[in-house]
Amino acid sequence: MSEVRAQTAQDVVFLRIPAKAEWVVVARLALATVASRSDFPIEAIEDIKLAVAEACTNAIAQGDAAGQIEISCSIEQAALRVHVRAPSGAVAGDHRRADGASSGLGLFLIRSLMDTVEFDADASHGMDLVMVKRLSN
Amino acid sequence: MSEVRAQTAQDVVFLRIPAKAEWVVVARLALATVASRSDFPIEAIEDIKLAVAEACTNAIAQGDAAGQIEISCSIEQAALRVHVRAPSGAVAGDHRRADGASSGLGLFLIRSLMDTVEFDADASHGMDLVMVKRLSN
Amino acid sequence: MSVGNMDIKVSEREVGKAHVIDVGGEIDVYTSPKVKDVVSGLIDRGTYQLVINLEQVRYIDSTGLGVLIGGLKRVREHGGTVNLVCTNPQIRKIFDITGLVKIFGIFDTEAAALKALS
Amino acid sequence: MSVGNMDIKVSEREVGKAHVIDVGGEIDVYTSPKVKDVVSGLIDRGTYQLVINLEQVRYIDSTGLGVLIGGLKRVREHGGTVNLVCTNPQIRKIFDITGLVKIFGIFDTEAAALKALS
Ligand SMILES: Nc1ncnc2c1ncn2[C@@H]1O[C@H](COP(=O)(O)OP(=O)(O)O)[C@@H](O)[C@H]1O
Ligand SMILES: Nc1ncnc2c1ncn2[C@@H]1O[C@H](COP(=O)(O)OP(=O)(O)O)[C@@H](O)[C@H]1O
Repeated sequence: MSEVRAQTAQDVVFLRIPAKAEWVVVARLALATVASRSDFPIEAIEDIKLAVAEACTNAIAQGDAAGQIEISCSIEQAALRVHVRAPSGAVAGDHRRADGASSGLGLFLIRSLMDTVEFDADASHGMDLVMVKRLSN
Repeated sequence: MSEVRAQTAQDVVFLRIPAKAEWVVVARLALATVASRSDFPIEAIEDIKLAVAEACTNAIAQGDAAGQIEISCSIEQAALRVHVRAPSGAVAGDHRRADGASSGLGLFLIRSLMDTVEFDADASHGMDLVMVKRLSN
Repeated sequence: MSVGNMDIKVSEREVGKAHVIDVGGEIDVYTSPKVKDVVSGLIDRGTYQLVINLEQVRYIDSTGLGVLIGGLKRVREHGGTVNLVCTNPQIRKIFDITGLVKIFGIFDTEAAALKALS
Repeated sequence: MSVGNMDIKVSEREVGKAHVIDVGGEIDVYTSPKVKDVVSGLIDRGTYQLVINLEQVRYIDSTGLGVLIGGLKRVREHGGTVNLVCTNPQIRKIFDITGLVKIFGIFDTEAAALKALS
């Protein structure tokens, strides 16, 4: 039983921060530490840092100030998969801040810095972003 | 409604890491960042870093390698309250490593560095540690 | 593993007809309003020849770039310029990726950035 | 906010009849086995006069202290000594709190730590 678990289990680091500008640094640095422990070179660590921060910034711009941002980082064979979610459960779609429709520059940076990016944002479900950085490139 | 929430809501940063030595650095650094953003002086930040690391090390020594460590950090008026849990759900009490009964030195350091500490460890529930560091001392 | 000083440092000084804004630390969604305050303050007081010295900046995100872009747009309305001093390769890379290298004058030294203003 | 090099550095060198172990970085539950390997290796080869230079160590936890204590216990069985070089106030505080200042010779300079061996 424990052997089966050891084979299938993947290391996952999960972080939840309040959707406020002051806590983005915690996500940025935690992910940088995970990447550093996963043997990513310094340039890739910087890329991951910025991509995670941009995802959080995007969630903050779109979201509800009482909300939370959930970041799940799976450590795979030679890649980090980072899932950033900002559920907009507590606030109805039409109450969201109109000025934060989407940060073109932030998303552009994420797409430039990471190897694959899937982005989904809609008023009823909040933001959902999955991005992968591979070790070899 | 949202005003009531703003009054009662407290900022909480939550982190879950695999109960493995290599990820303790993530907890240590994440908590140091939270403390730094909460205006703790550098010496208190170092104290919090070490106390959180000792709590994780204790959980790893006692626990199940496939387990997780959950760290919840509440940012209060002039204090950080850190709750470290390592549920031992998957492993029966008598399967736990006997050599990790309790790290005297680690717990001693936690008690020395933090202002209040409540520690609870038993075979059926795993480890549960709540510690508070106040801003003014 | 060390936690650096997370507070940003922003200050300004007059150099001839120009103003230099020195920024140090990390420009992110939390700290970029502090940079914006200084940039906007200078422009509000009629200063349109600016050098922003980013040599001590270790990190910049899209909100920080937004502050720089916003400053540039405002000074250009008055025939002014914003030149940047930036040597950090990671930050230069961000200016490259976003194409902002084509919009800002980016220099290795403050002297070169000042000289290019006039 | 910067992420330093998380890999620990441990090396050793002979100085007269003693050996100096240089440690740099952070000694925690993940890295302390690397320190233990070097300390144990020396003791296994019959070296009982040790100076462990912690000047470049920014952080130490109870597992790191355990490695030092374990080394001291082993060399003492052979009439040996472990002296430490430590200037970092945060780390000296940990030695104070735990009472380990009374068990180890702790010195500000390597020269003093070496001199106190004989
Ligand atoms: N590469 C670029 N070159 C010039 N201007 C840009 C560039 N990228 C973004 N901008 C401008 O910077 C400002 C902020 O951009 P962006 O972050 O995409 O929008 P938002 O503020 O809606 O998130 C906008 O005025 C935009 O036109
Ligand atoms: N202040 C101290 N002075 C001397 N020896 C100590 C001190 N604290 C702990 N030790 C010794 O260091 C070793 C490790 O201590 P500790 O971490 O408490 O135990 P454990 O390895 O069970 O977690 C033990 O041999 C203990 O006797």
